[in-house]
Amino acid sequence: MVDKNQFLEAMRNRIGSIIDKKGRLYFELADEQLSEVARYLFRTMGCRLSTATAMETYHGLEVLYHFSHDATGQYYCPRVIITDKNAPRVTSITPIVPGAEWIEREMAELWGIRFEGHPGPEKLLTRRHPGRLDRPLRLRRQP
Amino acid sequence: MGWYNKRLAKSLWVFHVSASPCNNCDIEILDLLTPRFDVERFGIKLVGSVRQADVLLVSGVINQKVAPYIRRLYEQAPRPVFVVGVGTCPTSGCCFKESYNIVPRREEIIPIDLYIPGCPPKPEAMIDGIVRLIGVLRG
Amino acid sequence: MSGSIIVQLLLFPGFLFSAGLGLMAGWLDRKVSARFQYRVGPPLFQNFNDVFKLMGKETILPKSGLPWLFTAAPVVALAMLSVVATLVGGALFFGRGAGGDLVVVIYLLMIYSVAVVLGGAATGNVFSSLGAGREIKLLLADELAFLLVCLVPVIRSGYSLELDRILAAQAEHGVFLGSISGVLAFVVGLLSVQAKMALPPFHIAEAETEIVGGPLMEYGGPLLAFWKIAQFMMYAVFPFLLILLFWGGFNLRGMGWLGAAGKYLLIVVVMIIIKNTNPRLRTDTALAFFWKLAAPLALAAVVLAVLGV
Amino acid sequence: MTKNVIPIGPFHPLLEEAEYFKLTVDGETVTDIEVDIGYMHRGHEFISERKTFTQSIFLVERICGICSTSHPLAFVHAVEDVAQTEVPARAAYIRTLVGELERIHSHLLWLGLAGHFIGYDTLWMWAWKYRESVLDMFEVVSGNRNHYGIMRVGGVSRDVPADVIPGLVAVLDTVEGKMAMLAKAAADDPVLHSRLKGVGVLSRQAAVDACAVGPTARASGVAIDVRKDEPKDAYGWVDFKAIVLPNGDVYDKLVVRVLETFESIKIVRQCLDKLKTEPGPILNDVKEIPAGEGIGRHEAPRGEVFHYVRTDGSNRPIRHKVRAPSYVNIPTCAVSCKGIPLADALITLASVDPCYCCTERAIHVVDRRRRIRAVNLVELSRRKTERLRKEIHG
Repeated sequence: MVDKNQFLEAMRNRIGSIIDKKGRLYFELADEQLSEVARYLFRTMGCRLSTATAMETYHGLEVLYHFSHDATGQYYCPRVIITDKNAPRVTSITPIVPGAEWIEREMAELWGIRFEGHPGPEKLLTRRHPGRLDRPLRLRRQP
Repeated sequence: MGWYNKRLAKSLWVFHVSASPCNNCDIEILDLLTPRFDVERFGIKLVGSVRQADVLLVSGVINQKVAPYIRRLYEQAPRPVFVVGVGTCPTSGCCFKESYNIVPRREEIIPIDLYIPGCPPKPEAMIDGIVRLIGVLRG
Repeated sequence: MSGSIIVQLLLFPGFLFSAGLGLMAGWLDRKVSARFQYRVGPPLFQNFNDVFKLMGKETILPKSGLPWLFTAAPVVALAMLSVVATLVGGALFFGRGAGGDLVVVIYLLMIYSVAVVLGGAATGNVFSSLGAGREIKLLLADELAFLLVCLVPVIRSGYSLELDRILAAQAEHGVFLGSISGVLAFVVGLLSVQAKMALPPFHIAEAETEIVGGPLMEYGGPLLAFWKIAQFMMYAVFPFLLILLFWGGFNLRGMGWLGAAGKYLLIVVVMIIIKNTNPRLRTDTALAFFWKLAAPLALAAVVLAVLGV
Repeated sequence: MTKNVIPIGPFHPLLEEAEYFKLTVDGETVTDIEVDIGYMHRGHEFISERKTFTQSIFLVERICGICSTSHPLAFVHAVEDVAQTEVPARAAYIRTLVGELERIHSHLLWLGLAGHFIGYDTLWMWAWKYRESVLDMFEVVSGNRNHYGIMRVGGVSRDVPADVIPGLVAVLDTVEGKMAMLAKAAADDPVLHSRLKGVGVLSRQAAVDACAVGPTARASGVAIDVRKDEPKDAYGWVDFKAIVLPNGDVYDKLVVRVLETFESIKIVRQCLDKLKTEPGPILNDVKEIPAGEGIGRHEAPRGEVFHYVRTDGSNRPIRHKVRAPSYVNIPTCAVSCKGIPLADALITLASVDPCYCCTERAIHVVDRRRRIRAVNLVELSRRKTERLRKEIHG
């Protein structure tokens, strides 16, 4: 069984600053490292992707993935920070974690983030929607 | 029409329209059919096709995506048809008033004849509402 | 003479009588089902109220599909069942074959099923056509068993197809239900009647939570009322047919009507009990049931009947 | 044979809520399935950022009427995770009690609806008859049948007085007896066996890939249960088993739910026992929520409910993410429904116990011409509540 320290050891070169709380591990990483870390978490450690959260701060957009290691109750949360607010893009992890398909589609339509390499980048909630929802969860909507 | 209205009052067939509710009114509506409340004793029956409905039970705030379908369902129902709004959502919008995806004027989508407020209304309150509808029909 | 035929067809034992009896039997069905489920159930004249209410509703014809077929199907179905009710009832109550025999009855009942199929297919609705398809499959499934079942009383009454002769044979030699082949055929007959009436577990064609009422999905208003009356008439027609074929008909002299009512109610209640204790079968399971189990059993009954057991 | 497209939805008797499944069928065999959601999207995450933490509890309760404990519970867990607050022991027992009562009522609801979906209305009526007793218990514990409003950050809002407990235990005993009867009737019925066994199989690997949770995953042999993996509240102090079955078909999902109900009854009984003696407050006063982020989760009847809250030190969250169990369970249908007959596909769709409101989180008579002389049923209902309370208080 791989525990938190082994994970940190293996991924030392790939991840940035770490917030370590009781049972939750939040860490920043660059977009290029996301696939590798996700593969390690999902395939090697057998984590389950709970969900992903996108959010907007004054500095940019963030995508925060929540991987749950069910055997220990530990959460691993890789965070990707996107500074380009106009054309945000992140690498999709759906090819690695099939369960990420819906949440990535949802983030794409509610936040306007493009997920590169997503197998079915269709809208999730607003297909056949009569109105136009323009990234409703963003703080300041772009014109 | 008096005689016909009495027949209608004794045989209200209900079609359940869920317009983005929180599910709670919906299960309470189903609860009405089950042994403790059993509205079949008033001749009320839940039907699966809107073509056979006399009463449309609308639950939930109507969101923008479902609104055209609700409108179409209302148009498909054979007249005479009554619309009952179940719960606080069709009445006032509940806590979802601020959302970006809600139809602001619900009565433009579907004209509601009778509101049963409550979040969710107790099954007794729903029976009360339906009994009042029957009372109106009987004149 | 022609006047009395019309009276028989419209009033007794045709349309009006069998529809009234059927609506009441339908009420009994709903009431007993409700008691099964710890409920109170509908009031006594509920089905009449339903039908009268439907009569006053707006009629909506489908834009796609064939409106004339859509309208004609329930009328044809109702007419067919009225004729069957007249034939069966004429033999039962007046003891005479009113110009038709068992073959006619079987064919008229088949026309009813065909009307359901056509009415469903006429709408152009996906669910209705699916329902129509399932109705055909179900017809294929139960028809063989039903035909074989009908053969048993024919053989035992000395190869006569006339309804009144079958009755007379039973009055002479005792009811067919008293023999092994009769019991076997009666049980299979009860099940295939369950399928013909689209009652659970064979309500495959109308499965409400799957295909939304199937063929009847697009019907509303008076046309639906016709369908409903036709369906309720089957509550009168099929038990009568079973009583006629296997249970010696009615003896209406003196207190005999009590026995007649008892026979009828017993069959209806057995049907309701089967209905309430079984989930819906899949189409393939129902086919397998009728072809692999019911039909061979009915065939065995036929063989036994030929052997005279 | 030509390929047909069968629209299940947006309004279909199979779905209590508006939803759209596009089934491509070949004859009656389902070859493809496409899910279109969004008919329930109400923008919960958007509204929540405009509400205070206490208001949000009532908002998240209205995500779903069936899981109306799970969402608030997961939300207060998340806020407590930010503030690192401890919950008093008595409050922990009450939370667990309400959470497990909800599981009993939800599983009974599913059992009934599953019966209805396969055309077995008797099972439906029976299951819902006994569900009413559970709702009566809720009425005593929280004052409402649904939407309990009992969770608070740092505890619960309402105590369970010691004198109602014997009445609750008595109701629980009847429910357990009836449940055993119902389980036997459902599990031994040969027609149900033929209808449900081997239908809509979800393999273990498919469940892992789709990140499925709850009974859907546990019926496929994936042993995940938040109550065991990260025991919060009183789950660490009570004795129960997580039910895991290997086959992944609809029948196993049914059995998992039925067995879980018995486990829940066991937990409720232990909680009620503890509540008789456990002293103490029921609410820790939480003065302020510091800036930070927290994750809260709870094992809802359908699986893991996940809430993520990010705060900036003010009285409302700046980001509140909700993930309901059906959100990850519904996509599993795409795997389990392919290549099986339509009749089976529909019960398979229903077997994950889909809850679309969760997925998308997202009395006046108008005609007043005559006065209506009917018995005021609201008044009657109030009287009934009073009566029930008296009966249970003894």
